[in-house]
Amino acid sequence: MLKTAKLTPEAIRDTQAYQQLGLTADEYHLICEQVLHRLPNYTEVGLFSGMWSEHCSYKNSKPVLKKFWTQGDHVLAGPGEGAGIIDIGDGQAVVFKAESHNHPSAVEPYEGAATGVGGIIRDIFSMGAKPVALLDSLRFGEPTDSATTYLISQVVAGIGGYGNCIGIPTIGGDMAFDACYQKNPLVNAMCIGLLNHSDMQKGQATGVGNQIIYVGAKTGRDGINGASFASAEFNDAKETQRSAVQVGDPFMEKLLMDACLEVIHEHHASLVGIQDMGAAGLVSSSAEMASKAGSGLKLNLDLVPQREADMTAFELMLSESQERMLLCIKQGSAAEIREVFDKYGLDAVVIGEVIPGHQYQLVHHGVMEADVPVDALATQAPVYQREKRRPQRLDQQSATQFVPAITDVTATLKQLLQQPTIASKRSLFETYDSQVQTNTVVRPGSDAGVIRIRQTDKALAMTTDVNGRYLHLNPRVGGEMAVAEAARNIVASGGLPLGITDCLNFGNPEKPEQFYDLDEAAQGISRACQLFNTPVISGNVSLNNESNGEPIYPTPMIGMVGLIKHLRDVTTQDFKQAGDKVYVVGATHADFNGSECQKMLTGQVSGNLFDFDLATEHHHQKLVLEAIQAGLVASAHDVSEGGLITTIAESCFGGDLGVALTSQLPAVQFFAETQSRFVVSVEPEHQAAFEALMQETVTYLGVTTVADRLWVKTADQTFDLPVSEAKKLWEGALPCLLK
Amino acid sequence: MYLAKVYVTYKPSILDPKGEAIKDALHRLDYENVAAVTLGKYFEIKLTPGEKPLAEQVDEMCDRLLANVNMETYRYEITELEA
Amino acid sequence: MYLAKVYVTYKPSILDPKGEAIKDALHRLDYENVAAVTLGKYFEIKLTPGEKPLAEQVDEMCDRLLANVNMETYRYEITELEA
Amino acid sequence: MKFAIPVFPGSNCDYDLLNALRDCLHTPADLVPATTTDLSGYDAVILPGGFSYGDYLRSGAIARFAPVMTAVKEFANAGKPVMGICNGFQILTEAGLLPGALQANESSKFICQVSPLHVSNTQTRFTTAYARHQDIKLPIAHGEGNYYCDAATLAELKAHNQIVFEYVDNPNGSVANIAGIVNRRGNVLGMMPHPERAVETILGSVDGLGIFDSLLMNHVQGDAHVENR
Ligand SMILES: Nc1ncnc2c1ncn2[C@@H]1O[C@H](COP(=O)(O)OP(=O)(O)O)[C@@H](O)[C@H]1O
Ligand SMILES: [Mg+2]
Repeated sequence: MLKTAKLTPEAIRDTQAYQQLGLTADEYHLICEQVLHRLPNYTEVGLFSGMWSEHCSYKNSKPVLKKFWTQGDHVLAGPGEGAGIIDIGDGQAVVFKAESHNHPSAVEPYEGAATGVGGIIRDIFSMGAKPVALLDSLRFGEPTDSATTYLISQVVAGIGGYGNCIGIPTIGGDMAFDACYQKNPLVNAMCIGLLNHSDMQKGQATGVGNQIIYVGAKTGRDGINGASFASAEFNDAKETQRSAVQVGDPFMEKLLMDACLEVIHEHHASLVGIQDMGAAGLVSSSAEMASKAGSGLKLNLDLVPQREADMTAFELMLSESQERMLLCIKQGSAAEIREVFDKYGLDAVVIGEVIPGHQYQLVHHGVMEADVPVDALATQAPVYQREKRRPQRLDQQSATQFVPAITDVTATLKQLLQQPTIASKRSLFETYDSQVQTNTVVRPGSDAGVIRIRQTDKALAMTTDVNGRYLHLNPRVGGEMAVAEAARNIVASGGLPLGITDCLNFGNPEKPEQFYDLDEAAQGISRACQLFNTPVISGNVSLNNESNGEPIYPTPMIGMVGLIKHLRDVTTQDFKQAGDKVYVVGATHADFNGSECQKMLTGQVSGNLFDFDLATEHHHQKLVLEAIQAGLVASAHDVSEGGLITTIAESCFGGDLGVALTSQLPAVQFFAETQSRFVVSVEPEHQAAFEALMQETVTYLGVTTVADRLWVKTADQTFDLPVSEAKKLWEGALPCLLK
Repeated sequence: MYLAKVYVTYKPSILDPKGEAIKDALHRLDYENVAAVTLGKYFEIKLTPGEKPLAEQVDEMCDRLLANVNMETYRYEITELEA
Repeated sequence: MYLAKVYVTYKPSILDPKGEAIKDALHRLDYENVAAVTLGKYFEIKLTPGEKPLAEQVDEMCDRLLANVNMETYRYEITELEA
Repeated sequence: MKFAIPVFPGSNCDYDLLNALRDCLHTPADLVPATTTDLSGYDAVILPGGFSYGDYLRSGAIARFAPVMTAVKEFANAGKPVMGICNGFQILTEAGLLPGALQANESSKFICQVSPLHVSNTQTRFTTAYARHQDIKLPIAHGEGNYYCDAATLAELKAHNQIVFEYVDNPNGSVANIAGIVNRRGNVLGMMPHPERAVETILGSVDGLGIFDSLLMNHVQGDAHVENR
């Protein structure tokens, strides 16, 4: 890196050194001819390579993201800011966003996952919000080889290591296993914060003469040019990518978070803007702050706190050292602000100021190292309308539904409960502190995690969901289903879905087939969001999730937050007492393509995805929420992977209750994954009112019992086994695989 | 029986927050003369000769499991233990 | 400038779960000849001479901070670094 | 009765404890910074759980040297009640106010779950509100909660009835299932479980109230009658 730093502008042009940094020839020429009207020097090329990477500019995904539905009268800030904000009344708002750290986690699973959590937390408190909860959404290969089990244990340890230490409860998430993720795991983290409207912050640098303050950890050579690394695809041969490892320091971040929130709360008048340093570090935070405000900016890099000697301007600007923030403060208030950070033992250094005009200028060792239009960096990256072609895999599928032939459904159920994707994740999520801050009302293990909002009667429900198998079979409908499932989880917990964030984990957008998946999925997500009135308020794109040319399943993780209006509405999935009436909401069909059952029995996921109707889904959700709010529901659990029988079994496990149920359905259909369904239990005294409300959407199945027996008589066979045995299999499967 | 002593440390450019925290603590304890602290891992592995030469084997263990070569370096010494 | 290398390990009577886990992992990687693994901490401390003799100072640091003598033991070596 | 809650850099259960004392026990409590050297004016000190200084070396190893710990030692030596929860327990052992040490969990993983406990000594000023041999459930959340002491120390602990809480199904490998102990004099309690997380029905349990209630009751009645004999 040092050697190339000495390249002259002409040498960069002649040797095409810009390509190593991730700029194409076209992009380079655009910079020379239309932006600068001269040749850029090495530092400037670096700035553009970071800012024009997919990670910062969304150059490949912008046309897709435009399709998202982002409206809604309760949205206070949508995509574009550090995180989205939704009003929840009483002068309060909820702030949330998700971020992927897939590539770093593949290289260094503990630190990759940990710094992913650290990054998303900074996004939340930079908006002025207090982070109150974390969720994590993970995808791994089959946990059958030691490399994968090691990866899993390290990623989980990294997430816990950061969240536990900083003191934010991790209250939910999801985890699934498929071979396509073996070399390219997905590690997505979501953070939720609470905000008083009056504390709302913007990442902006306005007012000529106002000062730019750098706070937090010193800058080192870690993760240099990580943004373009994150945007690159994986290849066994490309060992050089491996320099981008960052180490998380949750202790530092805890101090940084507390100090920043103190400045926001108590020095409001002196603070102009605040932004985290994430991808493309110092350049991206500073250029975005200036560009958003229409300002110019000048930084003196000699003043940047440095961990290592002899760092070049290029390295200082593109380092992705963690636990750093950038503030813009009123002229003359530096001493006041520094005093706050001093108290926490943190560096807080004025490194520059807002200048007239619209140039972005960097001075290092007395030399002007860069002088470029700020908007060229921040907003004028080229946008690519990628070619879209329907993948062959979608046309070569069987149009009929796979129907399993099962002679002993009880045996099949036992096997199903031990599939890694179905089995209990308790042994993993129990390594997360889910209770710190003492607001957690529903811990991991039910449909959604729930935290109460102090001093009110309200609570927030939150979940992450997506089933990549469905999208593999039909990206658009699979996208709709991802939102639908998230909403179903919120509703089952007693919440009204408010909005979503997402991580769009896809393959290489330059391949038309993979771009098709991305574009279709986004349209499906958007349509569902519009219908459910859950705008997309933030998100993140992770492309090039491939290893050796093979993409992952299209996996747009949906993170959803819902509002529970009264604490009494909080509902969990566990049956509560013997004698309650058990119902299934929604009809069940022979829907098996893409199901866990199909994968388990055939070893693959194939065929046309089964039908799905968003309107039916929405109708069922509205009814279930109404029933919960009317106090008619003892437990509610959404039906998803593993079908009706899995949902029933899981509802038994929490309270160690049994069931005696009968159904007209053929037994195999208890494994079908038809959408829009819930399993609900109702106290006998509410039976009549419940049935009157739900009408023909529900089917009565039977009652809960004290017996240790899961007994379900169907049109042909009977499921019959001790609940304790089923629970043992379900709880034991993952610990056994990961031992 | 042989004893392999393995030392795993961060590569020089990698942030070592643990070392920093310990250095700060030492300064607060008035050891002002401490200029730098790094915290690494120290393994003692007892092993019997296998098919491959021991050094080769230990090297391999470090590469595969004990260190993450993306961020750490390692060194080791092997000595024979008296029976 | 001097370099103190400090090794902190569990006392023999103390169970070392991480060492055990690593041993198991090495066995799964087919290093069947590994008989025992312990995991300790390895500090590298750069320091300039202070008022007290360096060895005394390093000993004190270990006693007070770097090791918990209820469950750990330590040893160290001090060498002079070339300028 | 007024409580002091020392806050170390990186502490993260400080507010949980403050909220529990103020909102649920309705008793005055202050967060005091680690630089505090004067604890006069307080009737009890509780070191909160979570982390301190990142706990990158050993849990509690760095916090024990914070200036406030000198004051805590004096406070304890004067016979006034001092309690450490989780990280607070770790700090108390590192500081030598309680015997033994807290090692990494046997699983070498962090564990967050609800743990059934046995109140083995209801004669301390921290536990008189519990019934004799009462079984309670409290949340635990720690990576280094595996209590260790040598055989002689364990014999001492037993001989002087210093084991206050025992795990019913030992989650972390602690010697003699120890979840909490008092010092010989009975005025310093260290425990890994989090009573401050179990003071409201909405959070799942109120079994932690007994500890705070005991402290409040015994403060009113005078502590002498519960000094360990
Ligand atoms: N990675 C994870 N982190 C935290 N909690 C998790 C994780 N994976 C699963 N869980 C928890 O396990 C429970 C079951 O998860 P899941 O099967 O995904 O539920 P659902 O299908 O209803 O969305 C949920 O409470 C969820 O929050
Ligand atoms: Mg669910």
